[in-house]
Amino acid sequence: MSEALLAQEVGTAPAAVPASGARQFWRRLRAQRSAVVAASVVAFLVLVALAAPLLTALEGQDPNTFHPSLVDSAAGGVPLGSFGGISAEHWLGVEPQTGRDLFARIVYGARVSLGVAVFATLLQVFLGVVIGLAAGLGNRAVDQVLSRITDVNVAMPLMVIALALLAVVPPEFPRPVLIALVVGLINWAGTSKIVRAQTLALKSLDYVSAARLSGWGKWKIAHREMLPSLAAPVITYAALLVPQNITVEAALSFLGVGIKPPTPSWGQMLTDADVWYQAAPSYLLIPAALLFVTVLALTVLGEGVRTALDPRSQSRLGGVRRGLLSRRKGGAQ
Amino acid sequence: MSAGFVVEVEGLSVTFPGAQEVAAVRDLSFSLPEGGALALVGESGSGKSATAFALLGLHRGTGARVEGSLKVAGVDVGAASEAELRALRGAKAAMVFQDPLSSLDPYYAIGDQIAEVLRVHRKVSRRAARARAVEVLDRVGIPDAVRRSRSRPHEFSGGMRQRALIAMALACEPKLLIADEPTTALDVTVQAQILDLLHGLRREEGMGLLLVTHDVGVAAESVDEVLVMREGRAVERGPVAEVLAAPARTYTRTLLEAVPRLDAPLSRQPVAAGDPVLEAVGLRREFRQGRRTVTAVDDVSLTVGRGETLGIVGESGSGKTTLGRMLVGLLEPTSGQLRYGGTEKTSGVQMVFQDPVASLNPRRSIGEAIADPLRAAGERDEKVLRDRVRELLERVGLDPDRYDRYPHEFSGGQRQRVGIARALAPSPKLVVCDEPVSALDVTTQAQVIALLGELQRDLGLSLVFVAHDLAVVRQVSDRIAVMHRGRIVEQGTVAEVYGSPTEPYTKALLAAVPTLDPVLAAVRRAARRELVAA
Amino acid sequence: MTGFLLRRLGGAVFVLLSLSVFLYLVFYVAPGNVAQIACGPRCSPAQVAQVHEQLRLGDPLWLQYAHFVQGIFAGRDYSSGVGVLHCNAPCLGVSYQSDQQVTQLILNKLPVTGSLVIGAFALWLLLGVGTGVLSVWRRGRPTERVLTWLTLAGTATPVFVIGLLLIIVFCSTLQWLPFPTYVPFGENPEQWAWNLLLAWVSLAAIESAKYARLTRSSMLETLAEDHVRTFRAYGVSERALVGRHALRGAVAPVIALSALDFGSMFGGAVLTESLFGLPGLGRELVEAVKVVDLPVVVGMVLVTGFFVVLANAVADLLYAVADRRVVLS
Amino acid sequence: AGPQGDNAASASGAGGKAGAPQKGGTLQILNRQPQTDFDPARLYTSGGGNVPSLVFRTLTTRNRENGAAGTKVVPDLATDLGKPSKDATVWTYTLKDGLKYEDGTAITSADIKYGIERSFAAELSGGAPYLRDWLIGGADYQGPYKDKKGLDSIEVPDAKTIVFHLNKPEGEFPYLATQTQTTPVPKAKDTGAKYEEHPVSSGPYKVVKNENDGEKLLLERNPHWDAKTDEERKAYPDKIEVNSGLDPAVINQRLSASAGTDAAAVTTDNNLGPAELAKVAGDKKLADRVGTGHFGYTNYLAFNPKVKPFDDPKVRQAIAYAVDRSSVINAAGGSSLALPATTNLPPQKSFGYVKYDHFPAGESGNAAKAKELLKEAGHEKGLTITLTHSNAKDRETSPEIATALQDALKKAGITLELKGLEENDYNDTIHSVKKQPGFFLAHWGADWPSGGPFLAPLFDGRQIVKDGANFNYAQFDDASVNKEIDEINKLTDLDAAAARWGALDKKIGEQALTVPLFHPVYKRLYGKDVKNIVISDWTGVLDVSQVAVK
Ligand SMILES: Nc1ncnc2c1ncn2[C@@H]1O[C@H](COP(=O)(O)OP(=O)(O)OP(=O)(O)O)[C@@H](O)[C@H]1O
Ligand SMILES: Nc1ncnc2c1ncn2[C@@H]1O[C@H](COP(=O)(O)OP(=O)(O)OP(=O)(O)O)[C@@H](O)[C@H]1O
Ligand SMILES: [Mg+2]
Ligand SMILES: [Mg+2]
Repeated sequence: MSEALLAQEVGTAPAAVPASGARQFWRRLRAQRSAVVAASVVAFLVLVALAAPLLTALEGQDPNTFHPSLVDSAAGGVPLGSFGGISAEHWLGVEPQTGRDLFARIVYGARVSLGVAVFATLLQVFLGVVIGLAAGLGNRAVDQVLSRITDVNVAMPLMVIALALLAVVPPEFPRPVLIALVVGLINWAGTSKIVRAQTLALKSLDYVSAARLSGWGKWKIAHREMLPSLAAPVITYAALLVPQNITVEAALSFLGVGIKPPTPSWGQMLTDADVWYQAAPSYLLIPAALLFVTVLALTVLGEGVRTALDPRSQSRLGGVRRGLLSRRKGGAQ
Repeated sequence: MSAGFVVEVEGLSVTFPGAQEVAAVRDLSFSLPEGGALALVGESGSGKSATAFALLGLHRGTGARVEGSLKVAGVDVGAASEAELRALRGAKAAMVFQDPLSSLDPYYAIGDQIAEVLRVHRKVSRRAARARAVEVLDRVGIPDAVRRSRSRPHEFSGGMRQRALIAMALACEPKLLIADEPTTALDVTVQAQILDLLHGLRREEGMGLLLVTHDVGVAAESVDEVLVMREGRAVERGPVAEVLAAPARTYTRTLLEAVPRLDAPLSRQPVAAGDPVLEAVGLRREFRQGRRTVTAVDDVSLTVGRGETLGIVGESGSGKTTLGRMLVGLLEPTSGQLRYGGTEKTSGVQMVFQDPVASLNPRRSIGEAIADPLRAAGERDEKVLRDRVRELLERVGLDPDRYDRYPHEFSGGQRQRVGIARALAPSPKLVVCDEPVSALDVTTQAQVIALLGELQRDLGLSLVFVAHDLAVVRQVSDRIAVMHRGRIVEQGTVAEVYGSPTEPYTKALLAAVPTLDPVLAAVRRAARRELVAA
Repeated sequence: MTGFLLRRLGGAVFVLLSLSVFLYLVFYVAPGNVAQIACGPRCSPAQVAQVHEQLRLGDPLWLQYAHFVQGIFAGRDYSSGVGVLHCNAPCLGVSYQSDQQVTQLILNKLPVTGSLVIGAFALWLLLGVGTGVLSVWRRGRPTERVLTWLTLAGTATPVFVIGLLLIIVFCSTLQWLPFPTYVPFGENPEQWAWNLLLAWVSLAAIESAKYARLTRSSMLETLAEDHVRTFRAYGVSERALVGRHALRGAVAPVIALSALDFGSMFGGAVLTESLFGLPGLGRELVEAVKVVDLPVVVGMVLVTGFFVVLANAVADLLYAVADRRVVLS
Repeated sequence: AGPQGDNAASASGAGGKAGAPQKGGTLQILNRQPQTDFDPARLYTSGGGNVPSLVFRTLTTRNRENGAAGTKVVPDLATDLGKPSKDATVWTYTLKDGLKYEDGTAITSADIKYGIERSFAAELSGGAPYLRDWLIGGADYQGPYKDKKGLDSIEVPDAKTIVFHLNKPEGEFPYLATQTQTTPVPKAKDTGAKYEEHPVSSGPYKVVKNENDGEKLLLERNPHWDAKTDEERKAYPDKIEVNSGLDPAVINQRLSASAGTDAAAVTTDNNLGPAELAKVAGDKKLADRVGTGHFGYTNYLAFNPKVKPFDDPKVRQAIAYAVDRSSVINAAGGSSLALPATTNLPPQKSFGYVKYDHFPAGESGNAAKAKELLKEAGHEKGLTITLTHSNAKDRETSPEIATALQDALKKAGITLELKGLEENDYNDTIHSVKKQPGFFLAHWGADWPSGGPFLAPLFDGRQIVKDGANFNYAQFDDASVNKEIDEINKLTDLDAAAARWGALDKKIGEQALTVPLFHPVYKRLYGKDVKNIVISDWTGVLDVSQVAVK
């Protein structure tokens, strides 16, 4: 039952999702200015992450070189100079204590943070979809077993399991991949609940019945008839998961099991920076602001995708904007 | 304009903005005298609802552009302030919506909902408002109104919900009642009851009635005047008897001709049934609902011969769909046997679904949908597939070049044709059509029925035709089975069942069918009252 | 109803057993010499062996697990040195590290975590749903935009950053609030609330955004539904539509999500608990994982898991009460 | 210890609010770690940490004075530092008169013997290994619960006398007698594992409340404690409240705000971090409330020469030359929180510190010299090695230090790969002879301020533990070094011993078995009403038995 409610969270009633070709989708997405801006920001961030070596080469710095001379050793290693040591060489200043270049660490950190969050999300979505579909399509026994497994998954405290698992796996295993794996493996229940509820709803739809009459097997039907309809709620939910996973990585860093130094990540930086809030505010503010922008962009984009996936949105979109205008004009009809 | 009118509309236009602007209503003018009754009729999409909404200013804030002058119960809707509009809505002009299922808030008791509306317009205590709610519920014929006013909508049947909505409309004693397709979602029997209720209310309370409907029969029963609309414009307007008896415009005539009638001459000769393609013996199906068990289909036995059409009629919830789905093997019977021309294996049967929107996957092209059964049968050659699908599309009267189009690019009737093409693709011996035309307007409905007849003749198909509309079933069937509460209560040839029904249930069904003749309608209404009284 | 409760109970037992088996397996392969940690860094091999034996770490995994299950139903005995101490059923074992009974440990920590979660929960529901309602009522206006930004800022900031900033501003700089320590409710309800306030606010700041968004979207969905149109057509004001009819539609999804969050917060508010000096379950749990204190970890995860399962069952019940159309299954 | 004025205090970085200390008030202690072990048998830290020493008196104790004077050992329950036999294998102590527990009963030497025996029980493990290693029969004794007979090597001829029989000469036994294991425990009151909930006090304060396994403690005056028998503990406050389990950043915020009861607050386990130091540096008022302490402690790079390429002294030397101590010190918190180290022994007189720098790397490393040595060792193309470190957030063996080293070694053509282990795994790995990596971050602190407990566990070949926790990471077994250790242990003249330890360290340093990195400096805030701050070089942290809040 709560599955159905979760499905409601991402706002889909399966029967009410008619007509939506890819072209329509793009048109509706483009019609929303906020979504376009958000998409550009996301694209920009991804680009920055991908071009990290290029950007740092442009700046002439790298993320791991220490500059002991740029910090005041006697004062705990606070960066010398104003605004955290911003200069022509160090565009965003340097890290306290080490004097490592902040800009370089930020752009490389984007790689890790976004990479981990996106990979973890993909894993969550993949597992959630497969398990949710299987539960929704399987017979009573399969559904029961999978639903209970989902409950177990929900009841697992992420931090505890992460701590335990991260200790078990040998340190040679690449940390970002491991974190993404752990987060992905422990946190798929939300997606699977949504998918299961959605699948159950879809299963009784006429077009699925029609496909059964045509002679296709269960999985073939799932693949052809259901997956496309599951995309809408799943994509919307995934947009919520990405920012959530970025903060999970930060929290793991806080507990000391995050990304391993010297690899920079935003979560790691935030963790290290929060005590520096008074002595070197820019050290905290820069990654915090970036994280905020990322989350904002992803949320707005997610909202945009959801709106664009909803065929009823066409009139609603036009409606809100024009409705506003007409109200200002004094409500003339 | 004189003061004797509740509605005066002059040059009304409603335009919906969007990628393509839709002019839903264009330059429409009409008026409704106090206590009068006017029907807006026309096919789907002709602008009836848009007009009705405009009367209460419901387009405001949605982006739709409304032009022209609108006066309702003395209020200039175009110029009125929000507060004035709110004072108009419900108090002076009330609206009854099409779908009683979704038009009430599922979370609150019916009585509270009515009381809430009342308290918006009148300064009365909560208790007084509740009392009034009970009063109006009683007025619209809800039995045991005191107790039922505490029920939530889901505890009401469709007909009762529609009555509750009408009760809400009555609460503030408005001058005008706008009913937007108040009966489309209901059975013939319930439909008749609601129409009778509206009729009675109008007479007794002296309200004006604006009835919006695509069913000319419904209009004939309930109003003094009709306004026929097409593509947002008025086509014809006049007293109901005149327009229906002697339509001045061709469009009106087409519309009338498409309405299936119980008294039309039978178009088909009963075919001699060949060997049975389907035999069902003692079918029974139960559903568990919590602790209760619902028997949806109970001990149904039937046979369908080659080339024959078996019509199944019955009111909503009588088990028609459940039976149909069992016949094609989509649903396991709880007990009973099914044989398909000698085998027990489901083979050579297909289904056409009731809802043309829900039966096609919005995300797959129609060509793909039709090709599915062929692919499943093992056909791999893309060219052969394409050719076969094109052939089928042509067969059902669709442009074969629209192979790669998506369902939303088709109208309801066209979609139903796609559904038929899909059912035909694997060359079935038997097709079960579950209310294939109930969602379509009369003109489209007539086309689809004609198509089915034609296909049956050409391909030697057997059909099971499920519907709640007796006139439609009569047109297409050789034999009729009447279902009631999961059982077949009467079975026989068309002539037997319609000519001399033996079961009282069948008789009640037949008496409830609306007629196009207002005079006859009055006679029937009286007859129905007697039936109820008896 | 009885059937529902029985089924839920069965489900809960399955979930909890699976969790404990899973933890036993993971910790079995976890590195770190439990006996050495328990004994101290400079214990001799002989002493470590003694401790090893005392903790019964030499037993095969299945036997250790069997003892654990036995403890839950029948209790267990263990040595305190001077004598034998009995750990009454339900006994979740005895901490390897501190010799404390896990059941007692949990009972000590539960009020703390409970105080944190319940207060934060109330606050984030209030904030989240309130913000959601406000942004729907003022939709399309600047208010909505400001609210959206504020709630997003909440989601985008890790809890340890928000928490520390709140402490610095309100306790250190302005000195409006005491530096948080845990004061039991029974001792001084007023101090209890003042001390927990910032922790509640930090959690609420982060959680409420989700609720604001969920409330908003459910309400918009409801507002687009036919029955709202009915009431609009009957002259009901926008405020009543939003506050009465649309909000009612948001209740169900909010309940469902609350259940998930409420339950998982019992073991998941690790960072908040450590930052605000709250000796709660989450913090203890993390400490226990770090020292491979399996009895404590299993016991606590079972308790937090129990709350998750319980919260979900309660949510389903509530939902059935809220929406009588629903049949419990 | 004699009285001391403010002048002496400020000289060694200690101090506190001006004015003579008065009795009364409540002292607040804000800590990170709860006092989970409050049982004298289970405590490790020398002198029983800080708070426990308010409750537990021991045979001897540390001199509660600022700086170097604080590294002296002085009598506590005993009348003197113990009378050694000629070869220092038998030590005899006599108890002072008038010693009582919190319930008024007299403290006897049998109670001290029982207290020591308890520490051998598996249920009460956790203490330091010396009693086990030094007392005759200690290695096999299983504690009084299993072995009712008791340990024969401790004799109590009468209620006031206790005699220890050692299996080898140990001139430093008076230091060992400072450990809480020599606290008297009345057998009748022993509740085994539960004793820590309410240990019986022999000191100036007794435990009134102990909540949540040592997280919240309330100590009040022990009326039966007689100040005349105790020259060390001042016991100014009437009550002491310990709040622990607090977040480190929050503790420092509280101490710097110093509002309300926090004005009378101190911390015994929470240092100022670099970020906080940066803030304090800009605030004169705050800076005045910082106590600075030096504890005998060294952070270093450890080699295991059994693992290639660290078997080659040239490689070890090259690394010693390449190390950039300034960036390591920055990573550790900057020059105010860490002093560069080139010796194993901490730079304190009591350890016998002798300055040496066998492989001078200068401030920021001598990459050229390192390259040269590598070339000689046959690694002219550079070298790739792995450094094992912990993932603890302690800025000691933590990733921050490792990355600083990584950056420095890069300049010398050494590619350093980092292998971070979770804390347990790390401890397990580096302390196991079988799993020990070739190159890792390590640290060592003195159990008492002398070279013995510092050098012996690390470099005494007989202390290599094959199947348990081993601290001789280099598995260094040199007959001459072993012999010298034995020789020094025989000395009962502690100053003479110190000089020999210093010389020994210098000699061992030549082997390049370690690369000393830094000695930590502890900076801690205290509340604005706190007076009489005493920080000895023995513990490096303010002594709670000395502070006053009135
Ligand atoms: N919100 C809207 N946005 C865009 N187009 C709309 C909207 N509502 C109605 N239309 C279009 O306006 C036209 C008239 O619609 P209207 O609902 O008035 O038809 P109708 O006559 O009531 O049909 P039906 O019998 O199907 O209810 C249709 O073409 C419809 O598609
Ligand atoms: N999946 C199901 N679970 C429980 N009850 C069901 C289910 N399907 C149908 N029913 C019940 O069985 C009865 C017959 O339903 P069915 O859909 O066959 O009626 P119908 O004659 O097709 O009605 P309509 O004209 O409204 O389509 C109804 O009371 C319905 O509530
Ligand atoms: Mg309409
Ligand atoms: Mg049906």
